[in-house]
Amino acid sequence: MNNLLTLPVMIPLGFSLLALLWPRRASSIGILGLLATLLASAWLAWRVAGSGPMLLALGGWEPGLGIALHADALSSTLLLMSSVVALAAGTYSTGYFRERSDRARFWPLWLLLMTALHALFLSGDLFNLYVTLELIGLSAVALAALGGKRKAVEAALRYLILGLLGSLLFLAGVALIYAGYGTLDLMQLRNMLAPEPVAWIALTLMISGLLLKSALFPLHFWLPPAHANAPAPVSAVLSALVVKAALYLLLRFWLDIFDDVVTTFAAWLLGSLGAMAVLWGSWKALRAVRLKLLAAYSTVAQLGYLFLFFPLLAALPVGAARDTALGALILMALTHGFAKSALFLATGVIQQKAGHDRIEELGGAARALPVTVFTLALAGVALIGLPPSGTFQAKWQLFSAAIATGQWLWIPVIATGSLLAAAYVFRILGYAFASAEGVKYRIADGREELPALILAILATVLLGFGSIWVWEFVTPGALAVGEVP
Amino acid sequence: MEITLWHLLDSLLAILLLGLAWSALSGTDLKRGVVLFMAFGLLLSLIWARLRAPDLALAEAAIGAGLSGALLLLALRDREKSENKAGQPMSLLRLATVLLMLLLAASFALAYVTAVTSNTGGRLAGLAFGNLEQSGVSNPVTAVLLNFRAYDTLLELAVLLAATLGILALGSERRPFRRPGVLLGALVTWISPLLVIVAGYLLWTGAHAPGGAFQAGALLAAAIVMLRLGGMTSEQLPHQLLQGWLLAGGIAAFMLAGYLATFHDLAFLQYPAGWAGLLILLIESAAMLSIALSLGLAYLGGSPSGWDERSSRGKRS
Amino acid sequence: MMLTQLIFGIAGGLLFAMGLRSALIRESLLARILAVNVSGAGIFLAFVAIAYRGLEETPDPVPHALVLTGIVVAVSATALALALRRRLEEADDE
Amino acid sequence: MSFNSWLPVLIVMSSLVPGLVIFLLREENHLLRTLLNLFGAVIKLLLVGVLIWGVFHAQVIETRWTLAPGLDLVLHADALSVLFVTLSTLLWLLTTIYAIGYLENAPHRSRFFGFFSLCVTATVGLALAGNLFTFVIFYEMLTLATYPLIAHKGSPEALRGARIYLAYTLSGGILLLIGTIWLWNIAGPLEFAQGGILGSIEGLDPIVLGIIFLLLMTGLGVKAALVPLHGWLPQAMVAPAPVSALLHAVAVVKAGAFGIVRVVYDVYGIEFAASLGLLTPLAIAAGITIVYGSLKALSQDHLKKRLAWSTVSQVSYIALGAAILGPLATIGGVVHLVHQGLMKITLFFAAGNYAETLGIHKVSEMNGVGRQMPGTTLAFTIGALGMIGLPPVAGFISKWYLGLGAVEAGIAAWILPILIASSLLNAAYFLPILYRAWFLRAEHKPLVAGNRVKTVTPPALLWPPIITASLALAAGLFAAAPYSPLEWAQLIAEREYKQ
Repeated sequence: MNNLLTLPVMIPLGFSLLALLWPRRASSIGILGLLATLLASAWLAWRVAGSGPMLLALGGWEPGLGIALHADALSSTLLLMSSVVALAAGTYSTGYFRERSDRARFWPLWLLLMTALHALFLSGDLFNLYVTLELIGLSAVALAALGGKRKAVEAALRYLILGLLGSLLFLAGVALIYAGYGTLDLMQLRNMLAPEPVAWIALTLMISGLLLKSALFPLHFWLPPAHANAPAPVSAVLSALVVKAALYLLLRFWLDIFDDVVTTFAAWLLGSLGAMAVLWGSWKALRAVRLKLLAAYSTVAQLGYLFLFFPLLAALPVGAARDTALGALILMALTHGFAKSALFLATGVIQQKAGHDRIEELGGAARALPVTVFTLALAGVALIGLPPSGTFQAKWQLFSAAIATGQWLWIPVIATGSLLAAAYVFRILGYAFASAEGVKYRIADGREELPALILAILATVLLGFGSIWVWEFVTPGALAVGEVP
Repeated sequence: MEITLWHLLDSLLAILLLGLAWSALSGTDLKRGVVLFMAFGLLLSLIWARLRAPDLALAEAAIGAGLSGALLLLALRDREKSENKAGQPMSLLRLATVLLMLLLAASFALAYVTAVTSNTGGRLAGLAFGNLEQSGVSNPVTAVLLNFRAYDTLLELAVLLAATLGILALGSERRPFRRPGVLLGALVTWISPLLVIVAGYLLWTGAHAPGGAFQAGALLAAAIVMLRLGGMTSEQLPHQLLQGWLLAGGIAAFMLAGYLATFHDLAFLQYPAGWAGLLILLIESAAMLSIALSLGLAYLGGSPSGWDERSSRGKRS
Repeated sequence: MMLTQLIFGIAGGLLFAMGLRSALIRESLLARILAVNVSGAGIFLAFVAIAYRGLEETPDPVPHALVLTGIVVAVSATALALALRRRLEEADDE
Repeated sequence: MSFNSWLPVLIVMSSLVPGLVIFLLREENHLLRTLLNLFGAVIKLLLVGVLIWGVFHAQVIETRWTLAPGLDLVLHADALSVLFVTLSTLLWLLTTIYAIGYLENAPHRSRFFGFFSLCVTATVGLALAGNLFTFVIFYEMLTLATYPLIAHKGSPEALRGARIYLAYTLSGGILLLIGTIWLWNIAGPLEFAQGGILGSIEGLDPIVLGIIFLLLMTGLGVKAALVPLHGWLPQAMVAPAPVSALLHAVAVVKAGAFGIVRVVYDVYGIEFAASLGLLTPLAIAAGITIVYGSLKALSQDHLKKRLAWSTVSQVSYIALGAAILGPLATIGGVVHLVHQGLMKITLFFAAGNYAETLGIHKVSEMNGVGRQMPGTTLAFTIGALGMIGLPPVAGFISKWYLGLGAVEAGIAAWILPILIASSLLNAAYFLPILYRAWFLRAEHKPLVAGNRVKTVTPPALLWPPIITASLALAAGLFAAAPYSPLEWAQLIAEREYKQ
């Protein structure tokens, strides 16, 4: 019996109830819950690495009638990442939210968001996925609106409405699938789906819903305001995890469930949109006035890179080369997750200590907040894709795949994107290193600065020198829903 | 297949529904839009009944039309700057959006028709009815909701909780209504207990007949709405700590029941043989209260007085 | 296959698209929230139409359950959206 | 794992670890920082000694760590890497001493020395790189570690210079990256091997190889300051003297030149590259750079600027050596890697001393400095003569072998004129300085020296240039001795031309 599969979902849910019931202990309950979640996720990943994908038929009903939970290399990897990021950002939040009542508001929602993300990563049922998407959407919106600043609330409301539209598009696809194939279970569908109108239209609806949620250019317009106005720890998770959740589903559908349905043309479409996202996002990030806005736009760009993989994966024959590219895609997603959350947390520190996050007025930051500026630099290295960082190995494979498949078109895009990234990262550092007298910074304490630093180190050192582990762990059974004994 | 009177009625209902929706959405007068939307909801619940979905008819009437309507009407009090602008783009663009809309609808319809015509089997119905005995209840919908797909329902309660917490986090409740006239006052005092009784009945009957936690919870929430209209202040709600427990109750019951099974070396949410009926009733009762309170607080529009003191009060409690 | 299924299914598709359009083009937030609800109702209608199996046979309960879940999710989202909107207007006054 | 498989890592770590620790030190923690610096430098020197011994006895000294499917991080010691590692380690020790003296109670010293150590770490890393992938990694790290050093002063022009440097090197880095990946894609793991690896691989399209060669050379040429990719070098002059010294002698410029040597000899293989007709363009580019750099140097009055332009010219001797087929030219180019380093670092140390002691920045102010600062000026003189190529200073050896190589390769017709012309130009821009320094008497001295009556150079600043100068002299005088740079260069050359 694989009830272990329920823990990464149910632990945060249970602790969110506890945090709701004991608001005065919310922070300690929350941290405890996230630690437990991390342990559970690690255990799950360990089991998957050891004995392959896992399956749990909830309620003991055969999948189809009941709902099944799946864990394979891809889902457990993302599970692990989200647990780590959530723990780090959560720890930071205890310093970010000074008011006890703010923490009491924050923690239950935060844990609900984790519940939602993990439920999505593990779910094996189309309609259940819709519910998890809605849970992600609502808890994320509620978190983004915390603090109740007008801009934040406005962004959150638009974010909510667009999120709902995305979910509805997804749900429409689900309805069509159920009408045509009479089941909602991914495992069964994967063997039933055929390239025919019903599947095409249903997939198109679901994919467009997910694209809206993963903010692929030109559907990105909602992301910068929402991510730039939310409280720092929330922005971190929005950028690092929430968009990744939609992307995860995209991958799962594209490469696994709907493998026979998708077309090369569609892959090229996604790739081109990704290319535009890289250029546009990087450019806007370079022009950004505020640090948080820069970070948000760089997310738009970084997501673009991930979509560049789709046409490449479509062109590569199934085999070692394709697995390598897939591993690179996942490695890039992981590195970006860690680096971007580190960037947002560091931004939060600067914003609170300097009282603003206007890039051109960061003078003296390097002297006042050396650790945080160092974190910015490390995260920046990972975002640019310079060694040592997981992104470097990932981009290497991206270039290589583009060359191998003769899709030269992407090479200048990646190169330009990287140079623009370098430009905006060193723009920050340039101002931060500039010596400015009379600038006042408040002292930051460890629980504010360290989480970001740790995340940045994970992105650069761990994933930079340990990148092979990602390939070894992920690629063999990356997409193995339904290949469970 | 022959065209029967039913089909004419169906087409009539469908056209009526579309008309209502269109006029609810296209007008710039929001009050009118909201009222039309409530009418739309009622018509929809009629259609649910026609399509032999009585559980949905109840839920739609209580939640879809009733509570959403109440919330929307209340929301009309908050003026929007953007409202006064006629929210329509210039005609050419407008035409384009209409065409796109039709294209979307057409492609959906195309897929739908092919799907329904090609797949005339019972889909999951057979499985569901086949396992109804083991499910512990005789109302198939309840069986799906609380047994076959209980996990959906669990997460759905989490969605409701997330929304409620979000609302509570946004600020304090709306100002309560001033005491109404005698007539409404009397009405409230008569109706709300009635709603409570009906809710209890719906919950109980949900096991074998249409009804269940959601409909019942919605009715309880309706009772709160009535009382609120009758000038109830949030002091008259249960104590804040009790509110917390009520909100958490539904999910908590679900999780406990779910893990209870795992001790018997069963799968999560797999009810031990013979316990299903009882467990489902317990879960539903807790869920009903959670739903009722959540929706009630949503109607209050914010955290009730004293909600935040929970976190800053001294060691006691 | 029966005509009723088609009638309501197609109507559902129309509602879905109609709501989507208004949600995207309307300025007023309240109108957009209404539109989202209408759009959702359209999909629910399609679901229930799928479940319908004629006057004699009891319909497929699974879509009914899904729609019931969907209705609750929809009302939660609506409530949150309205609360945000209210908060927004208050912030305006500030 | 045996000691030999740890040795390269240890050599890299010996500067990395102190660097990271130094970052954490508080500003006023002067003593501990100095100790860490020197400790790291000395340890590295000792380890390099072991390395030399090992390589001389043809042991396999290699560390390997897989990063991705088909991508290994390889640190490997061969004759060429040993030559460069030794040079950078030795000069790092001296530069560290010099910097400690130079930055007496200047702000941000922890930051400076931290990045300084990282800079050397990257240099040593790319010296020991066992394949092109590893080389690229450290090449990029070098860019990152140098940027803060150039920007160190935080003044607008410092930031500007750093920004320009970054723009050039990162763009070059991308081209290098693309070229490397492309080559990796068609030729598999690009492990450096004497005599090259591409020659033995069947079915490679010569056109593609040509394009890739162009990409690689552009990428490397930026750091090696090949005209027209040299634009950043004069801008980077704003950096503190020790940084300029390191930049010009070992770290950045030399890394580019070293990369060119690696690609030509150990990836393409000189004979194969020649057969593809890739060498002549490279030789032309190098030739142009040599002359152009010298010409620009002539017109500079700012001392460090003049030295910078002379670097542009001098470093291209290395590229030239790599571009001429034949062992003699190889020897000339490779040995110049060391000689130019020794001589140029001497010159920059001296320039720094003039600025520090007498506040002299311009050539026109240097009248009579010989009498005021005899030690420094003596060192400067040796370095300058070496640059011109006068025997017995090391520079002469390089130019001599390059000339012989040109004759051997039968392209003396246009190479020799270049060498002669540049030597004359070198003389033209160095001799006047020496003349002013020694034979003119310093007018308006008080103005220059400020109110300081007696001007002394602290030993930490005085001895490094003297040591490097004498090394440059020794390298020339005892060129035939065992373990001398020339010896190594010959060892390398005969290994490169095995087949």
